[in-house]
Amino acid sequence: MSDSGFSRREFLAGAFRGRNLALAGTGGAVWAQLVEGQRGPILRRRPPGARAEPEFLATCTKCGQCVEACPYDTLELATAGQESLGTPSFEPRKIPCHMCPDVPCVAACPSGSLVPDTAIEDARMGLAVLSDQETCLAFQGLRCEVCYRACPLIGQAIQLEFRPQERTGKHAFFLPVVNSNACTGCGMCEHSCVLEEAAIKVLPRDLAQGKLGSNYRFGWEEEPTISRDFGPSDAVQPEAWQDNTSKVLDALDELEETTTP
Amino acid sequence: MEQTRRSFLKTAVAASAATSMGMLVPAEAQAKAKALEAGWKWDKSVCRFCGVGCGIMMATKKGRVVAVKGDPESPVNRGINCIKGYFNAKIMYGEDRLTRPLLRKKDGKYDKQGKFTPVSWEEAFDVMAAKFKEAYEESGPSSVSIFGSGQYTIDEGYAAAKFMKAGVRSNNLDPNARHCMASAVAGFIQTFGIDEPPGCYDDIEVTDAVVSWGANMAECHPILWSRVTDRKLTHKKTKVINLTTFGNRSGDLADLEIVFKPQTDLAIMNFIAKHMIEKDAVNHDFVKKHCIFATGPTDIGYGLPADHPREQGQTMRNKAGAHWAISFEEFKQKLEPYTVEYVSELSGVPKEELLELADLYADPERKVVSFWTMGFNQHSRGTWVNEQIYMIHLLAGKISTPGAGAFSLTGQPSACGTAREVGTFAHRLPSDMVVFNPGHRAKSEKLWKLPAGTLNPKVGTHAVAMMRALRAGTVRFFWAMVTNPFQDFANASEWIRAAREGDNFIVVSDCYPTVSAKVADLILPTAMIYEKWGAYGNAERRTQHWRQQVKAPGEAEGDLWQILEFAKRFKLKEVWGEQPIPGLKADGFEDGKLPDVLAGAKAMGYDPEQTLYEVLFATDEMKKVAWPDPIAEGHPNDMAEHFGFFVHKALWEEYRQFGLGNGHDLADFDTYHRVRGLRWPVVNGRETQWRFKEGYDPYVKPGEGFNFYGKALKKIPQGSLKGEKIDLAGKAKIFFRPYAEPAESPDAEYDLWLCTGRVLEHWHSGSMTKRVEELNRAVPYAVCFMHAEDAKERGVARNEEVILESRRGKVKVRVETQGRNRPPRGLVFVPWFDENVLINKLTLDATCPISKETDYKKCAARVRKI
Amino acid sequence: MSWILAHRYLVLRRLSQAGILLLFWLGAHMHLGWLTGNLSSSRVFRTVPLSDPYAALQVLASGHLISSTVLIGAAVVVLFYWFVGGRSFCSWVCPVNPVADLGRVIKRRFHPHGQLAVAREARYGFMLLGLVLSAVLGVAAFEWISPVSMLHREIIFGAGLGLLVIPWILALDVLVLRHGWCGSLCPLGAFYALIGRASLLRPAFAAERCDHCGDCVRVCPEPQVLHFDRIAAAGFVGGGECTNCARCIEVCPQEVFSFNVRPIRAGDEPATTEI
Amino acid sequence: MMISAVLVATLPEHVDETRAAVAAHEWADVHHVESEKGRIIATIEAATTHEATARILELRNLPHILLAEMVEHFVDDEAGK
Repeated sequence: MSDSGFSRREFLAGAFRGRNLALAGTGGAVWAQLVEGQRGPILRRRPPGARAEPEFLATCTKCGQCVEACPYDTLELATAGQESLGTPSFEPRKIPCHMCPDVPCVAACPSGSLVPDTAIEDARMGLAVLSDQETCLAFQGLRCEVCYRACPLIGQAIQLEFRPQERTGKHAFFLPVVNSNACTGCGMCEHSCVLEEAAIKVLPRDLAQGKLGSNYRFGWEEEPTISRDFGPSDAVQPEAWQDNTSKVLDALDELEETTTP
Repeated sequence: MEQTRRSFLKTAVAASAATSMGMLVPAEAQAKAKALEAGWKWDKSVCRFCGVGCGIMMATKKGRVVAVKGDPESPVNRGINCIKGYFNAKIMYGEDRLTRPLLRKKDGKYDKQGKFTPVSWEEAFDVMAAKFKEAYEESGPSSVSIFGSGQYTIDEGYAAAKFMKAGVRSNNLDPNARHCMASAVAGFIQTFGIDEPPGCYDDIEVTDAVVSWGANMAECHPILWSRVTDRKLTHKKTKVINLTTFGNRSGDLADLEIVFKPQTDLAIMNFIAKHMIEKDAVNHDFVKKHCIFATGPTDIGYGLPADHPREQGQTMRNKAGAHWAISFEEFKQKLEPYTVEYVSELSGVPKEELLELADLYADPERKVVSFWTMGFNQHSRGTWVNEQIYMIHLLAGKISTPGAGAFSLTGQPSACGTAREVGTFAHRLPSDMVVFNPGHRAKSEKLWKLPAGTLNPKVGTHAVAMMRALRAGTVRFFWAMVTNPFQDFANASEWIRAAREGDNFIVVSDCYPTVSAKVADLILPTAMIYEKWGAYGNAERRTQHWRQQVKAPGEAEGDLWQILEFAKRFKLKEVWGEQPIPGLKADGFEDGKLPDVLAGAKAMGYDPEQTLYEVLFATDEMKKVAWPDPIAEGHPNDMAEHFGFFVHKALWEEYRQFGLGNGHDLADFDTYHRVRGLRWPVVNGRETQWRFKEGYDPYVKPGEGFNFYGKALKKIPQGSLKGEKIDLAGKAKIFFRPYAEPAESPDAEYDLWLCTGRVLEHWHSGSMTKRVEELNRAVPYAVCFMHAEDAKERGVARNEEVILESRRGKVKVRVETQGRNRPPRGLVFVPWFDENVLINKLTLDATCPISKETDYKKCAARVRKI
Repeated sequence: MSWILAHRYLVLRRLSQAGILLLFWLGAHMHLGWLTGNLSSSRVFRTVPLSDPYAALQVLASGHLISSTVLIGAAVVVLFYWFVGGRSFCSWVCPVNPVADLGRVIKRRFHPHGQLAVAREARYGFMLLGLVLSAVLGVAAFEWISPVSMLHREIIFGAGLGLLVIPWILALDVLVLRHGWCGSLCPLGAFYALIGRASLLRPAFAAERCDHCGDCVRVCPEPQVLHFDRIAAAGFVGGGECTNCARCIEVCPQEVFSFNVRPIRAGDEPATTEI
Repeated sequence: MMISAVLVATLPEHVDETRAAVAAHEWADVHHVESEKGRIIATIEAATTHEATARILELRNLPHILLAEMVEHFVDDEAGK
């Protein structure tokens, strides 16, 4: 509409000229490669209220306002050389999330990548996992449990399990146990672990968490812990049996060798 | 087949045990062991921290501690540790270890307003002795003081006591155990006539119920709590009840957590006693044979200065400890008001919880152990509340018996061993003796080879009095050792000001720059536990010795070295002449004066020109205790090298003479280096698990059943203070003590209770544990635990920095509404380890008038939004 | 002094670039609330949202909903640049601009040879490609590799490896590509160029004073916008690629150029020229 | 089954009677005796550590015993099966 340096026709014609096509193709491929390389393994502990990783990655504008809002300097933007460049995350061993009640980082997020009005207790930044019992002092019978006492949701997110200590015959184990329903992944536990390398670590939830099959319920629980019903679609449909003789025969054939005397 | 295998195994295990005990040493096995720990030398030692007294094994290599492990042979901990124990190896290696004496100087000379300047020990002692003598010559022995510690090794505490009491004839020596155990001591002495618990840790493994009063054992006595936990897990009958003024981690295990309003423990215990009497759960046979009833005056004050408004009308301030015998009927009558309704309302504890608690004690089928620490001891009625717990146990006859007892836990590693047994208190001499008892003085003078009349009969300044005297200018020389008084004392700003602005000289011996070091005029760099030989006594009367493992860094020297070297600067003629003691009144003494004993000294062969070092510490007899000694097994001994004889052993052998035959019998020096500690009295080499009980205590004769043979305060008036004195040898006292208002309560202006205490991760004022990076990271700063509703009401959020203030001072602190402690509405809890949140600026210096122990658990404060 | 007068726009541009960076930096480190965030998204005085409109488009293209804050922020930015000239961003705000300018200085001095040339129009292709790739990859494709935001972030949130963008762009501009990153590749510049085609603030051109010395064309980073016939006819430098850098204003001895607001009344609008 | 080796200490003059007193328990065996130092190494059989601890406590309460402490502890999964 305005006085431009070139015409639309010229632009379109130019765009499809072979050389430009090749350029676009190569550029596009390199570009896509660069982006994919960025994505890397998802090993980052995201700020509170972060959406599911793919959505988070897509919507985060990398503006750093959450970083600026954090009073403890917990959050950092990924710099070059780290995966998912520019996105915020934190390393609990350096600075954990202090679980501010007003969650300033979420309030600062313009893009909604951190779901607005997330209550800090509902945040799921990751999941603490006691990953190494062989070095965990509590599992050796020492009275440590520093992670338990450091936990802002003590007694909920980390509980203690008492067990008699057979070796000494008069002491007890005080074993920290993480409850994934309550753990926010703030990383206070990982931060406070007194070992040289923490035995309890916050992992991204999708890596750390199991999922109960939809075909089973815990009989003693009134409210099922699984998210989805075991629907008919999960099972083999009756139609599948209508003409399955060949499958049965195939299965029998496979037993040929085993059953040869 | 199986039998063969079994006997083979037994032989093997026994052989291995014998090897490790040094009984049979097959060369092959020895070689293997050596290869395994190439260059490492393991030796038994003791954990530096709390009063539990866990054994550790320490490995050294090339003069450095390279590893620590829990001592698997220690009966206390069997190889495990808590997280502080785990870091014993690291506490010595902080970057800011003090390695040279530092003196405040201006223009090359000492100046109170000067800057800390490194000086030689020579110069440090020159200035120190000059300042000491300046005060001493002008105002006498009452103007100098040493503030010691329950973290002194036993020989350090003993040497300090001997230097002060026998040497410079001042009783102004008091340990920080005054802030920790004094109420327990007073409770023991008043009830049993002898200090320290009748039972031992082995009670835990055989009891049916553990009741914890004002003790957060889960954090503050972690290894013992581990034993309590095991008992509860493996003996289903076991009940655990946690009584506290705020929910804490000990509640995790408890069947019942009773949160009561501060100070109302006094009433709760009276209710229990009343309930037991009503249910006829009193063990009448036991009580009749072994107990009498007693009570004392009620208006005894709060240990505040006489002009304090709270002290007005408190007519019995000066006779707080006096008491008289009463009848059972009278006792019963005094308990009348403590009905469940009244106590429930007063304490805020539901009736059913009170009844459950009382029934536990009343159940004749149930053995009960009660544990307590600072919640009882740091209490403006600390002595009373200690006596009340014995009241309950004595009424039920549940005491001094395996699995049943009342057990006072100690905070510090040697509150028992050093402060109490050695007698580093202002009124004590070794082995439960006291300075105002002529017989005790005579015995001590004999053992110490002093001319008669040397020892000062006037009780010295207890801890709080020492600070007040510093403020008043009557104490002008103050030497703090192995403690951090200017962070520890309640109402801290007042004493910091007194130290910095008064005409006085403050010496602080420490290993790291602490708040107290900063306040001092002279800082002496001090060797730490594993850099010297020593011994600690834990809460169950277990005495444990260790060898020096490594050398102290730079010019740092142990406290014992410092005392002995300082003693070289005093000649007999300077201290054993006539000395003014304002206020002294005692039989055989001219009022206000200590006699000249130089003539007596001459008669004993002393020369007035001799130094206190020669007379007290390097006597001919002591010098005979030779170094090297086979017991050292190749371990260094800097003290012995320096002084030319085995100082520690010589002091130990002298010290233990005090206790022999006195119910405080200790074994000889070498024995302790062969065993994992022994619980005194050690008679014929055998330790004592349960005192006062026939079959366990060698002092109880067959047929007696029990004998509460403590000798102190066993002649008391009957009916009233003016009544006729009766002798109650062998008996324990069941005291009636009423409820009394706290010294300060929340009001409209300061609307919260402030309670202080500890966390598992840090020890004492944090001077050592804050230097361990891992522990510091785990708990980097103190927070103010408060109820979420209280925070909301004040418009503050979790993690928000607020001003916490009392009438005495304020600190900036972060609010925590979640986490390990759960205060009820109206109470805040702040741990005191953090020098940057110097919470003792807020606390009130009210004390138990009997024990003089400060109440750190209750004062009024408020939270202000910034 | 005279140098400053002669380069007054250059000085102002550098001040603007540095000032904006400084405000962001103060926001991030001193918690000064004038400008918080970065060029991708930010807030002015903690209230008015600003967002990179091209980034917002990419998010949309990637198939994700975008928050109203970002949409409003993007609209504010579009509106702003519609007024002050789309690529004003490039010469007054973008942190890559000083790097590109440095590249030009180096090139002028050393005349390196053997440069590849890519049509200046290629950037439009990349702009489209960015949107297509966003759709394909499911993330804002340019934002993941953008040297502009990377450099900006690194300066504000702590310098790391991202500062390597500077030598990379210098190397690209000086040794490889004739018109450099800004002149032929940057999709963000292309996007702003689209806005610029309709923007109001532009260098006005007084054809009657022009003596055709060609100084302006020599200093102009996008000389194609100075096509004499077209700007003479319009009375304005109308091309979207013009960055409002004002080099032409400063350099012209005849004072042919000056900033002015382009008339937008329907009748006054210069006819779109098709050449 | 567990086998614990226990160091029993007594005064030298009581070694013999202590030895007999320890050996009188069917779950205890005496293996080594150092008469001049009054030290005895015995083994204790027990099903659980708690039982072992209780038995040690029992030994400790015998007359003349100064010390009874576990120094080695062996858990045998094979025996007793």
